[in-house]
Order: sequence, then C-alpha cells, then structure tokens
Amino acid sequence: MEVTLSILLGFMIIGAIFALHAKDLLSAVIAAGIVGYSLVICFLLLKAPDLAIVQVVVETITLIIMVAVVLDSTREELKVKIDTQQIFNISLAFIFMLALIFFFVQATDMLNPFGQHSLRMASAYVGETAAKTGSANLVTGVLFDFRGYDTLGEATILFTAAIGVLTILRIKGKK
Amino acid sequence: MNEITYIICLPIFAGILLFAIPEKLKTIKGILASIISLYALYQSILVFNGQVGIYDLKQLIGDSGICQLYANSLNDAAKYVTFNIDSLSQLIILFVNIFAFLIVIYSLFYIDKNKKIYNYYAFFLITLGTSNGAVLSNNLLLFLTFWGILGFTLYKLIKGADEESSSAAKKTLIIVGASDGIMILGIAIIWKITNTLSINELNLATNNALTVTAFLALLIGSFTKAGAFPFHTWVPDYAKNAPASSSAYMPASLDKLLGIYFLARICNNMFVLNQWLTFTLLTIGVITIITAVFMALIQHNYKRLLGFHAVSQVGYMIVGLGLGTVIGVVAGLFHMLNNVLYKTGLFLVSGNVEKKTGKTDIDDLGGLSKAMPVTFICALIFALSISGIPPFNGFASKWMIYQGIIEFGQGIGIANQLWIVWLGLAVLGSALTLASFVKFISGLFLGRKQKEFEKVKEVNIFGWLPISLIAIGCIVFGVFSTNYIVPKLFNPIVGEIKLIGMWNSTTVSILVLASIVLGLIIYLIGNIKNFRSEDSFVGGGETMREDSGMATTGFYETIRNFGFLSTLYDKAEKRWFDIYDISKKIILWFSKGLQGVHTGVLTNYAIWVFAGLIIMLLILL
Amino acid sequence: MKYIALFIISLIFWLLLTFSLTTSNIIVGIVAALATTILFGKFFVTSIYKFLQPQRYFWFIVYLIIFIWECLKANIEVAYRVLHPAMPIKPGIVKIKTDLKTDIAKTTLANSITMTPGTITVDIIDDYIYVHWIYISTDDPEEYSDKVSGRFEKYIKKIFE
Amino acid sequence: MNSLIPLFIIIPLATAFIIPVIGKLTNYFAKTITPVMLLILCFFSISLLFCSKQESYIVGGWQPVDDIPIGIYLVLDGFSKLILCIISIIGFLVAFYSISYISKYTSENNFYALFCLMIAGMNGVVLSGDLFNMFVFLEISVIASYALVAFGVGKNELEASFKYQVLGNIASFLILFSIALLYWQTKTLNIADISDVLQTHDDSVFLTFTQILLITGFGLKAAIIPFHAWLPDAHSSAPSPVSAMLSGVLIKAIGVYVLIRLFFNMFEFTYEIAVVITVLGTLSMIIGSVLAINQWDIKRLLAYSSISQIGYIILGFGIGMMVLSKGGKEGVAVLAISGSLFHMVNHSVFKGLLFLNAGAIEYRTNTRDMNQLGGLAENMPITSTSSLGASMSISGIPPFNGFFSKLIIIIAAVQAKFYLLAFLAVMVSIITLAYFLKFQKSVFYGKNKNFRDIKEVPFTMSFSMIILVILCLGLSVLAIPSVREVVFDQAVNSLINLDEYLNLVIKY
Amino acid sequence: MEIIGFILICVGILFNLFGCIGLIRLPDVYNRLQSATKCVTLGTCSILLGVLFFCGFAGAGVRALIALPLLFLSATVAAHALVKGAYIFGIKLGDKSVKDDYKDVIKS
Amino acid sequence: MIDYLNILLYVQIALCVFCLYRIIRGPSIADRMVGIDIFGILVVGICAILTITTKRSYILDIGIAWIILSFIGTLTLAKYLSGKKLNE
Amino acid sequence: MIVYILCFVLFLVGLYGVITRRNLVKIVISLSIMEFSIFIFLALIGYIDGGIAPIITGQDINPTYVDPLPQAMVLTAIVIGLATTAMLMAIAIRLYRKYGTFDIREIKNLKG
Amino acid sequence: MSLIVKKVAQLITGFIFLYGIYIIVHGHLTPGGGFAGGAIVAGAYILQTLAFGRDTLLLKKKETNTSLSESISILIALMLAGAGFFIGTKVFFNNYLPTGKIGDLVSAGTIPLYNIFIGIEVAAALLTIFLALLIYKEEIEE
Ligand code: NA
Ligand code: NA
Repeated sequence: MEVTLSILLGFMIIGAIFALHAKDLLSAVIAAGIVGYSLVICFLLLKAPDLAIVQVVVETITLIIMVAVVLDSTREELKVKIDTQQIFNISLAFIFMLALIFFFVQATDMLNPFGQHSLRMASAYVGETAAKTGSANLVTGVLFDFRGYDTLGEATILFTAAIGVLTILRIKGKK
Repeated sequence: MNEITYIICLPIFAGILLFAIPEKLKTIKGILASIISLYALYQSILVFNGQVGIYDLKQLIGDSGICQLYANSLNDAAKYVTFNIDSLSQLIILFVNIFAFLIVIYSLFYIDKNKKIYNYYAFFLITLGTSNGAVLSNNLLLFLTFWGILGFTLYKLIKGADEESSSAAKKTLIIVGASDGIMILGIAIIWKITNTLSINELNLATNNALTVTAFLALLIGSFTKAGAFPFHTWVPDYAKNAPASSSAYMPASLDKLLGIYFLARICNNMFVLNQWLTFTLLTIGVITIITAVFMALIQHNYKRLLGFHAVSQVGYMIVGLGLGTVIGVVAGLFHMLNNVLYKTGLFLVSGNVEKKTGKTDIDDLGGLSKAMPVTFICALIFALSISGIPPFNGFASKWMIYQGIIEFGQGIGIANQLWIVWLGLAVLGSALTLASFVKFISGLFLGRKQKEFEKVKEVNIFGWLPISLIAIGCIVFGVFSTNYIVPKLFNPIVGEIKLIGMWNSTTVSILVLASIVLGLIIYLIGNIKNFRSEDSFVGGGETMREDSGMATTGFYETIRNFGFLSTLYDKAEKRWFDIYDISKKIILWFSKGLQGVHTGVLTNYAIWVFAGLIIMLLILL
Repeated sequence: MKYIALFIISLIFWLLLTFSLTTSNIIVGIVAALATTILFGKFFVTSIYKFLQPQRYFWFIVYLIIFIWECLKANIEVAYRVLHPAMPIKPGIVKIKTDLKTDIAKTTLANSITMTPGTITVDIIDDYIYVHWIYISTDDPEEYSDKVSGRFEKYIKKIFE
Repeated sequence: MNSLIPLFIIIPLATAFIIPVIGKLTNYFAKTITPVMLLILCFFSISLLFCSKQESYIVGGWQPVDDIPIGIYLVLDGFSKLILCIISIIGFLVAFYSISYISKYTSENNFYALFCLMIAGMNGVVLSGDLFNMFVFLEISVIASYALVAFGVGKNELEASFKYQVLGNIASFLILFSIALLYWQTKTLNIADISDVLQTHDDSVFLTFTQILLITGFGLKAAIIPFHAWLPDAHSSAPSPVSAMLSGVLIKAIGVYVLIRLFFNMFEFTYEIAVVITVLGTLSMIIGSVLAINQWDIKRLLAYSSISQIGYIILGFGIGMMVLSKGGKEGVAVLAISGSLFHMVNHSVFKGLLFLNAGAIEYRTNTRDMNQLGGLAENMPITSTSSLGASMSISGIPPFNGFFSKLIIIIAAVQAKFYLLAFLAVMVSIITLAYFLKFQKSVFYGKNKNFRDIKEVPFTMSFSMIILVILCLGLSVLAIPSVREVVFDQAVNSLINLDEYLNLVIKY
Repeated sequence: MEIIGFILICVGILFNLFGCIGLIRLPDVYNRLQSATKCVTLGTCSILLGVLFFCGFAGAGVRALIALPLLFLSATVAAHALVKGAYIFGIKLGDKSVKDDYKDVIKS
Repeated sequence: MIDYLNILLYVQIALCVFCLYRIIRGPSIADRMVGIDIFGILVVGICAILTITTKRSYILDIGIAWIILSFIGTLTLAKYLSGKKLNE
Repeated sequence: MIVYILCFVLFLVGLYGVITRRNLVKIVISLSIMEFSIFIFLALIGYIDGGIAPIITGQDINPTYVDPLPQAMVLTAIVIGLATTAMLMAIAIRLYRKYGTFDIREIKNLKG
Repeated sequence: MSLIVKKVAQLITGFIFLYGIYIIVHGHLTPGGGFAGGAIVAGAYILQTLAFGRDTLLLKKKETNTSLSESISILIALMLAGAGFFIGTKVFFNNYLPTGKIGDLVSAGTIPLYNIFIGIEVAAALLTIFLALLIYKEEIEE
C-alpha cells in the first residue's frame, strides 16, 4: 500500500515538475490534469471513494476552465532567458525546499505512522452514533449532519466564487 | 472649588458650541469668545486668591450617582482627574487668562473676513480651557491629555488655506506631537518606578538611568512647548505663517507659560536634579540663547525674526530654572512673565503692521513711526524690554538671572565652575538681541517712509489698546519689580527671596553697559559698511527703496557672510540643523529603500513569505 | 414522441443503475426521468418512430456481433503491428464514399469505423467519410472503401434507414 | 443555548442568497436590505456585548460523546462578542456609505451579495469553535474579498486581486496544512478539545512547527511584515468601502483574531513564540509606517498605515504573551492585552473612516494622487473635518481614541520593562503623525483651481463619516477603567483564563 | 464465471498494455490515437465485461454493463474529435504516411 | 483470485506511466491530449478491478463518472485543437 | 513515513513553482499542486490499515472504517480549491487582456 | 463540432444528466452526493454547449437562469437548515426528519434534501462560472 502510494506520488511529482516546466501552457494544464487525476487513484487506494468522485469532476471542470482561459489568451510560454534573478529564485527555492523537508521530518517524527491512525472526534461518526444520521455513506453523514454547517459554508464558497467570477468578468466596472 | 470646573470646562464647551455658529457671524463669535474669556479671567482671579490644595473630580462634580456604571466611572475617573492648586499654578493660571483676554480683544480687530481662518474663536476658547486644565491638573495622564490637545489646537490655529501656513502647521504639530509622544514614555516610566501619577507626590532622585530618561523625556516635552533648542524649529515657521494673533496667543504667551511652568514643575517638584542634568540644562539654555539670536540677526521677515527671539528668550528662562537656586527659579519664572508680556506685545505690533501694510518683509517697510505712533512707541518699549534695557521689565528679570548665575558660581559642581561661561554667553545674547531689535525698529518705523504707505493710519482701539496695556505692564513690571511685583508674585512660591545687591552692583552695571555698548557698536559697524554701499548709489533716485532696505539690513548681510558664520548660516538655511528636517531625510531615505524592495513582482512577495517562515523555523527549532 | 421515448429510456436507465424496484426508487426514478425529459428532450435524437420497429433491433444485434468480431480481429492486428520490431505500418487518410443518408446512420458508421482498431474517422463531409488508416493495403478507392466500411454499412442501413 | 448566536450566520447568508433573486426585480432591494440587515446585527451584537453571559452553541445539537465534542461549536465569549460588534457596526456604516458610492459601479447587486458574504464569513470565523469550520468561513470571507477587491475591474484592481489571491491561497494552504498536522496529532478539530489533548502531549518540535505555520498563515491574512506585500496593493485598489472593510475589519477578524484566539486558547504558548510574535508586530509597526511616509496615493498610504497599526495591535498582544509566559504580573499582561483590544476597536473606527474619506475624495475628484489634490477643506467640510479627526486619532493626538489605546500599550510595555518596544512605539507614533499631517496638508489645504466647484458628498456617505468621527471622539470613554472593564474585561478574561474558554465548550 | 471474468480482465489488461506500447512506439499523433485509444478502450471494455462476469447481473455487473457502451461511445467520439482537431490544428501526418485525401478539404 | 487481481491492478496502475511519458515527451500538443485521454480510460479499468477486489459496486459509479467527465474534458481539448472558441 | 515526505515534496514542488515561475497560469497550477498535496496529506492521515471505505454496506462483520472526518474535510477543501481556481483564472484572463502578457514580472503596475 | 460529436452528444447528454441526478440522490448511500452529482449535471450542460455552441443555446439567458437557480437552491438549503432553528427544536442544522433505515433511498432525514439542493446549487454555480467565461469572450469580441 505504502509502496504503491509512494510510486503514485512520485508519478505525481514528476507530472507536477513537468507541468511547471512545460514549454507551452496547454501542456502544463494537461500535465496538471494528469496530476489531479492521479490524485483520484490515490483516493481510491486510500478508501476514499467520495473524494475520488468529487476530485474527478472538479479536476475536469478545472481543466475546462483552464483550457477556456488559455484558449482566450495564449498558450505560448513566455520567451525569457534565464537571468540572475531566475537563478537566484531557483536556488532560493531549493534552499527553502531542503529546509522545509528537514523541519517537516523533524516535526512529524513522533506522530502516528501511516495507517496507524486512531479516532477521537471521528469515533462517534463511525460508531453507533452514525446510525442517528441514517446515512449509509458516513462521509455524507459527516458532511451533511455532524458537520453540515461546514458544508453550508462550502456551498456558500461556491456561490461566492460564482458571483465573484461574474463580477470579475464584467466588461465595464464603472458606469 | 467650582472655579476649576468653570475655568476648564466652560471655555471648552463654549468653544465646541461656537462650531455651530456659521462662519459669517464672525463678529458675534468674537464677542461671545471675549465674554467667555472675561469670565474665565474672573474665575482665574478667584483661583489666584483661592485656597491651595488637591481636588479630584468627585469633589468638583459631587457624587450624583445616576446609574451604577456612571458612579463607577466617576470613581475610576477620580483617580485620574485630580487638580492641584498651588501658588505656582495660581500664578500661571492668572497670566494665562489675562493674556487670553487681551489677545481675544485684539483678535476682534485682527481677525476679519479676509483672513481665511475657520473656527478661530472656537479653537481659541478650547485652547484656553485646555491650557487651564493643563496648568491645574495634578495627574500626569490628565496633564498629558490637555497638553496633547493644546498641540492640536495650535495646529488648527495656524492652519490657513495657503501652502506655507499649512506646511508650518504640519511641522509644528509633528514636532509638538513627537514631544508629546516622548512625554508618554517619560510618564510611563514614572508610573513604572513610583506607581503614582500625581505630580504633588513625586520627588524622584535622578540617580539612575531610568529616572534620568524619564526626566529627559519630560524635559523634551517642556522644551518643545516652550521652544528651546533643538526643538524650537517650529516656532519661527509658525510665527512667520500664522496670523499674528495666533502667534501672540500660542507660541508667545500660552506655550511659554505652559512650557516653562512644566519645566519648573519637573525641575523643582518632580525630580531632584543631579549636577550633570543641571549642566545639561544650562548648556541647552545658552545654546538656545545664542543660536536663536544669531538666526534672528539675519532674518528679513519680521515675524520670523520675532519667532527666533521667542526661542532665544526661552534660553534665559531655562538658564534661570536650570540653576535650581531660589533666585534662579524666580528669575526664570519672572523672565517668563516678562517675556510673555513683551513678546505678545511684539507679535501684536507685528500684527498691526502687517494688517495695515500687508507686508511681512523688513526690507519692504520703513518710516511708519509717524503714521502709527502708538504702535511705534509700544514697539519701542517692547524692543527695549526684550533687549534688557532698564527700567523695563526685561532688564529686571535678566538682571536677576545674571545675579543667579553669579550666586550659582559659588557652588562646587561642574556647572557651577563654569559660571563665567554661562554669564558671558547670556550677556552676549542680550547684546545681539539689542542689535537685532535696532534692525526691527529702524526697519519698520524709522527711515524714509515708502510712498505706498502714504495712506497707512494708526490701528483702531482694539488694535492699540491691548498693546498699550501690555506696554504699561512692561513698564510696571520693570519699575516696581523689586519692591512689589516679585515679592507679591513669587514669595508664595519660593518663600522670601533675598536678592543680593540689587540695583547697585557695579559688576552688573558694567555688564548692562557693556551689552548696550556692544549692541550699538555692532549696529554702527553695520551702518558704516552700509554708508559705503549707499555712496555707490548716490543719485539713483529710483533705487530709493532699495537704499532704505540696505540701510537697515545691509549690515546683517555682513554678518551673514562673515567667515565661518557664513558656512554655518548656509547650512542652517538649508536646514541642516533642524531636527525636523534631519529626521525627515533619514526616514525618507529608509522609506525609499524599502519602497524599492516592493517591486510589485509577486514572486518576490512569495519569497518573503517563505523566507519569513523558514527564518522563524530556524530560530525556534 | 421523442419526449416519451427519452422518458422511457431514462427510466430504464435509472432502474438499471439503481437496480432496485422499491416504490420510493421508482417514484424518484420517474421524477428524475421527467426532469431529464423536460430539460433535454428537445435535444434528443429525431425520427423516433424507428424505435418501434422490432426488426431493427434484430439487425442491431447482428451488427453488434459482427462489429465485436471485427474489432477483435483488428485489435489483434494492430497489436501485432505495434509489437513488431519493424512496426509495419503504412498510414494515411483516405476518402470513402457512403450511401447512408441520415445523420444518425452516418454517425454510427463513422463511429464503427473509428472503433475498429486501425481506422479512425477524421470527418464526415456530405457523402464522404475521411478515414485515417494505419495500414492502407491498396490504392484502389473502391477496394478500401469496402474494406473499411463495407462490413458495417449494410447493417447500419438496415438499422437506421 | 442562546438563540441569537446562529443568527449572525443565518441572517447575512440569507441576505446574500436573496439579493440575486429579488435584486433582479428591483434596484433598491440590495442597497436597502444590506444596511438594514447589518443594523439588526448591530443591535444583536451590542446587546450581547452588554450581557455578561458567555456561552457556546452546538450546531446540529450533537452533544459530546464520552466528553469528546463531536459537533461544531459556536463559541460566544468576550473576545468574539467584541469582534462581532466591530464587524456589525463598521459593516453597517460602510454599507450605508456604499449606497451612493457603489452606484457609480455596474452590477451593484453583486457588490452587496459579496459584501454580505464577507460579513457572514467573518462572523463565522469569529464565532466558530472548530478549527476546520473556522477555515471554511475564513475562505468565504476571503473569496468574497478577492472579488470585491477586483470589483472595479480596472488594470490595478485586477492586478491587486491576483496578488492578493495568490498570497491568500498560500496562506490558506499553510493554515489547512497546520490544521491537518493538528488533526494528525490530536484527532480532533474542536479548539477546546485540541487544547485539552495538547496539554498531555509534549512534542515541542511538532508544536513549534505547527505554530509557526499558523503564524505564517494568519500573519499573511493579517498582513504582518514580512507577509504584508499583498495589502498595500489590495487595499488601495479596492473600492473605498471595501478598503474600509478590509483594513478596518477583515484583517482583524480573520487574521489577528484567529491568531490570538489560537495562541491563547488552543496552544500553551512558550516565551519564544511570544517573542517571535512581538518581533513581528514591532517590525510591522516600524516598516509599515516608514513605508507609508513616502506614499502619494492616499489609499496606499492608508494601507501601509494599516500594516503599521496592526503591528501595534500584535505588539500589545505579544507583550501580554511574553509577560504571561514568563510568569510576570498578570495585571501588566491584562493591561497590554486590553490596550491591544482597545486599539483594535479604535483602528477599525479610524481606519474605516479614513478609507471612507479617501473614497469621498475620489468620488468627487476622481483622483487619489496627493500631488494633484489640494484645497478641498473649503468645499468638503464634512470630509475634511472627519478626516482630520481620524488622522489625529490614528496619530495618537488627544482627546481622540487612538491616543488612549496607544498610551495603554506604551504604558504596558514600560510596565513590562520593554523600554525599547515602548520607545519604538512612540517613534512610530510620531512617524504616523507625520504622514497623516502630510495627507491632511496636501489634500485639504493649499489651493487648487481644479476643485473650486466641487461639492460635498451625498448624505449617505457623509452620514457614515460623521458617525465614525463621533465614534473617534466618543470611544475615548473606553479609556476610563470602569467602562473599559465592561467592554474589554470579558474579552481579556476569556483570553488569559484558558479554563474559562474550555469550560464554555467542554463543560467539565 | 469468475474464471471467465478473470480471463477477460487479463485479456483486457493485455490489450491495454499493447495500447500503451503503441502510445510510446508509434510514430505520429494520428497513429497513436489510432491504435492506442482503440486498444485501450477495447481492453477496458474487456475488463468491464470481466466485471460483469465476476459480479453477475446485479450491482457492479449492471454498472459495468452501463459503463461499457458509454465508454465505447465516448472514447470513440473523443478520439475522432481529437484526430479532427489535430488535423485542423495543423499537425502534419508522419513521415511514413502514404496518402492524404483530407488535405484538399481543409485547404478549400 | 483476489490476489492476482491485485497484481493486475498494479499492472494497470503501472500502465499510467506510459501516459505520463507521452505527456512529457509530446512532441505535439495533440500527443499530450492523447496521453490524458488514454489515462482516463485506464483509470476506468482501475475502478473496474477495484470493484471486484473490494466487492463494492459503487466504485464503478466513479468509473462511469470518469468516463463521462473524461469525455467532456477531451472534447474541450479537441475543441481547443480545432481552433474554435468553446461556444462555437 | 516516506509517503508523508513524498506528499510534502509535492507541496514543495508547488512552492517551487510559485517562487520560480513567471507565468500567471503556471502559478495557478503551482497553487493547485500545493492543494493536491494537502488533500492527499489529509487522506493519508485518515487512512487506517485494513480499513474499508466509510460506507455502510452491511456486507462486513465488525468493519473498521477509515476516518471519514479527513475525507469530509478534503471534500470541502476540494470545492474551495475549485472556487479559488475559478476566481484566479477569471482574473488571469482579464489581466491578459489588460497587460497583453502572462508574465508576472511585467504585471507590476502597483509597487512601492 | 463535427456531426459525429453532435449526434453522440444528443444521445448521451440526457443520460449524463440523469446520472448526475443519480449521484445526487444516492449521495447518502454511495459515494458522491450534491457536489459530485451537481458537477456532473453541470457537465451535461457543458457538453451540450461544447457540442452545439452558442447558436442553439441562448447563453446570456441561460446564465441568468443559472445564477438565479443557484441563489434559490442555496437559499432553500439554508432554509432547510434554519427550519430546525426557527420552528421546533431551536437547533440550527438539526436533522429533524426521521432517519429511516440505513441503506434505504428515503432515509437519513434531511441529508438527501440537502444533497438535492446543494446539487442544484453546485450545478448552477459551475455552469455560471463556465458561461461567464464564454460570455466574457463574446462581449470582448463585440
Ligand atoms: Na484547483
Ligand atoms: Na457524499
């Protein structure tokens, strides 16, 4: 399990790096799409079918939106030479990455290893209490009952984004 | 003691109400303000004669508990809102109100519709009430609040519509506000050390860094208000750009009264100074005297000239109070009162001249003595006073200061050893003052009259009455100083004053004579040089005006261009020594540097975020 | 007409999907199918009456079997070509004439061609179908038309026309 | 359970949802309902502020199982009451102001809907006792604010919004990441419960790592240096009412508030963390003001000054934290914290007002460049007077409220023996005075022919400014200890007494 | 049944493998679309059929039955759309190509 | 049987690498689209196998959803290729 | 443990993109990648060895379900991510119109 | 798009829509629910738009409708949550309907209802975003 996931993650990392370095934007978008789709496989393996289905649709819609944007602008990657600034940024990024990995490893050293999770708050969600919601899908139960309030917030975010996009894409801002 | 409530609250509330009256009814506003001011004066006399003691808010208002919250607030506020009536505050409060009344009368004449100063009277009254509050308050926080409001009203009173006056206003409030901020620090430290904020309970020995810091912080506050080096730079700008009545009101009278009042408080009541602090005070005092008078010498704008003198005179007061001896303190306070008299007078005179001629440059003026006789005579009296010529009041107090320094010289501290330096520089300052006032008087009133001023007439009664009263005051304070005024005013404060060898000390007479002679010589040298330059213009009828200008200010150009002084003056005019401009340059330099870092490139901003994150991790993990 | 067809097909689809025959499921299914019909009915395929002719279903099944067979054959062929070290391919786009008239029939034909490994429809223009072919075995238009589409065309004609 | 609590979410959300529906029918609906809604919230929040009861509300009614809270808790304690009050009052005034101001823009309905969503988001963040729920509502408010910043859809607006979004997203990720870490460790999301669990853990590396991630994340939202870079762009480009909301309320409600809440009520902070927070606050205070002084765009100046003032607020909290973690006098910590809270309230008022002033200036003159402005005092008396009041207030000139809060912070710093901090606070205050006087001078004084015939702004705009300038003066009353007790003591208590907060949620 | 299903799945994966090898080996985009898409689609269909055999005509099996034509149709159409798009986009046929009738249509 | 299926599952997952290879290598944009299209189809296979190994029919629901959405996604990409706006 | 580290590396790749890429769209992609890593991270946390998906089917006796709470969180976060991506792309498309480029170094009208 | 795509789109959009509904309605039994289902429903419309373009669909009108239905459905969801609060139990977000038997289609109280309305909202919101992008382009071109 852990090995498969690691390989998949490696796969995603490679995809992500390619997405960032692709010579044209559409390729980058597609590579990002692949990374997003691989995420679905991870979710399937991690026993999270709800996430998988949502990620599929969301990734596709992201892809469509991105394609729509690239279609309307350009897919040419910027023609820039690597200058000192760029080199500086890249080296800085590597330093940051190394430092962060170091700290991350240190910080998470004592935490439960993979697969050894135990429940506290969620024990009620999977225990007998779950029956009180009547939902066979526990995630849905959590999502719409125990934490329905979160979900309302989530729907509100989508609503906000829709209004926000409508607002941003007005042609004229002022009368 | 209901007077306290009236004297503080009435002007403030009246001032606030005056905002409601439209600007068109300026005269009505003025009259109302005069009435209130008169009433405050009456109350201040009551306070002056009234009982000495500490009063808190509950005593003033009475415990009329309407609701719990109100009662609680009252109880809490009573911890902070306490007033101290002692002889010093009695004296100051009296003079504050006297001058306020005089100036409001003068304002009736001076402030007319042409001057675009909004809500002048409203702010005038608020200033009055606040000043009274500041003088009376016993709690440092309360004091600070009133003190800070004064800075704000100072700003509002100067702020006209034009570019220059608003620049000056800005500079003024920045410097004053800065000093207030530093005072907060001092007060906080005092609170930290002593756990009390009551002025009357404080008596701190300045024997550790913390106390000295607190002392210096409060000192900065008082210096800025009074206008002492190096926090004086707002005064000349203010004097130049503000309406004369405002200048007379704030920098000339109220701010002097309050600043020196506070100086006296911190030096005498709140702290016990060590010898180094005395030394510092004296040094600052003489530096103030000398630098300001040197700057005054080269001014062409007579209001700015007066502004520099307003600074210079503060030096004497600081010297007086810095001495710390009884006679020194009295001399300082007495000089403060005298200075307030003649300086207010001078500003009002300048106001009259400006009002009638519309000019503010000495070079443009001349020969007004016949047209404005009362103003001229008053100006003369004030000029003689400020230059320390007997029998006017300026002489009396400067005299006492010299005496104080001599007496101080008998001590054993470092500052005491240097008494001759302090004395010498004080005398030199006096001489230079005389020299510059010769310029002032001759430039404005003597010499040939300009054609354009043919129609200039004397000002009306509101214009000349206040200055006449002040002039009389100058004479009275001068003539009766030893016999009546000083004992009457200062005995309650310091007890019996024993002045050594009052009028007949030869040393002192020589000093006085020396200063007069020195002043005249300096002036004459200037004129000789000037005659020469006039020769070359003989027959040039059209250059008449320029000639008369040369006659009065030409000499000062000589000083201006003299050797090392010239370099210093150049630097000074470029504001190298102005603490305000120095700080401004430094901060702007930093600001530009930081702005340069904000390149607008998102990548950099993201780098900052992660760099910050990692630096924090590196530090903590 | 097409609305009813869509409704019925939707309902069947629903029941298959949920694979339960409880009352509540049927009711929900009916509502869902109704919604589908209302919202998408007007876009549904036209000439629905053909749905009611049973012989078409028969031909459809026949076609399906043939199609699957062809697919497998072709698939193996393609696999062979891909795996062969020399990769014996001869690709190109060829133009094929078709006798089919209706759009749906043409579409089906095109799809069938596409779905058969080795060929893929590029476009349909009027009566011609442009096909990309991985191994153009002959140069004769008649012959390759027959090779590519002839296997399906007659059945499709029977089903859709 | 107090039935008022959920209304703080329901009402603004319902308003936001209903605006696109009814707003299509009539133009007046949105601009009427939004201020009315906020006025109602004002009443609720003020009545809650003066009622000493603190309580929690379980959404969905899910009672704890085995003493472990399983539902989402809304916690109404002193601190959240105070912030709710700020949100509603400033929100109401800004909404009222917007009636005229936003009529210059197209699709006003969207503006009001987004505005309500932002309010709902902030209320949600402030009330939430659940870490992830907090995050969700935080996202609502920031996404609404992203759109609001870009509302003018001009070049600058879009650029600012993009930068804001990218940095805001990074912040969100860091926050979400640390929530994940905390969940990994504690297996719960309830703040009180996490605090309970963390008391038995002593994995200090993990805790520090998480805390720093959270400081970075919320520091970004609160625009603390060096995480501030989005703020000057976003706050200066947004329409003025939005800037007023962002600067006046948003960065506090979703930045400072959460940071403080988490560090006081969830973690047991160490001295080192307290130092870090104080240093960040001090840096923001200094650098913000130094940057502000050379700005010529009014709103950019105001934006940098927001960074500086947030620095003051953080500084006060940091001093309190340092004192508490070192086991110093609690009284000093209380002073520092209540000074900070006071400054938070004050800053909302005067910075809101200043941005509204800037809006009024731009409304009439169509420029924000101080070099081009001048001489407005005569024709725009209300704007000029109120902005003077606000400027004096922010620069700490008595008798305005800013003076007192700065005073308290400085005194607290001195009491805690942080003389250098006190000195720096004073210096920054002076610089603040300098740039606000510059603003006053170049905008309202002097002469400018171009603006000879302009008029004062319409009533709805001037009304809000008048109320706010009155508040600038009136809030000085809060300096009186007994009044301060009523308003701030509950908040301070709920911050420094961990048990009080825990008792509210997990009732032992 | 399970054995049949298993065999079908194995065959499907084999096809998928061929398809993927094709994806790597074949020279130009049209050929890759050609063979790879089809192989993989058919392979996946085979896997779905395998599921049908494995699970029987219930639950998963029915879903597999539904997924089958859907996948078939959609993959076909997608491939077609891609080919056409690629052609219009201007991607040339590979070097090995022998014939191009479509060129004239696009030009006119 | 289930174990063998698990191996097959990993094989299927491994096949995805080919798609990634194609996406990275290109050379043309259409190649990358082919890569992602095929990837989508492969995942449907993964879902199918998972359905059997976990005995949970709903995983095929995800597969169906994937078929649908990958179709829509590919169409969008194809539309891009044909140089048309999405609404043409 | 290695999974978590790889997951964090994915996050760092996103970070790398944000810092080094100049193209708006790529920055958005970098953000998406960071998002993905957090999703997986949460899902990893909630995974329990031998656990089954948290859907009650009645087929198992005494089932161990993986933690549904992180899944609910990720679900919410995914939708939030979609919302932010949509907003970002909407802004990006307009910025392109205004500036004629996606280069973040060119889009710096606001500075200082 | 080409004839083939159009025909197939005609054929399957309805089913995609229906599938979306299935995912929504079975949210409490199987994976998916309001969000996934709603997005699939939006996908059906997006497919239609892709296949047929602006001529057959009045995008602008559609956008108005979607944003309207978005608001209404989320408002209903909020009302569902608030109903428990204003009437009856006084608890916000209470699941006040009978929960029924686990595994039944009609069970879990209010959860399916939330799923439905959130589903509509999500579909409408996503569609709104999509259409906004398209309409923006149209307007820019004008
Ligand atoms: Na995303
Ligand atoms: Na679900």
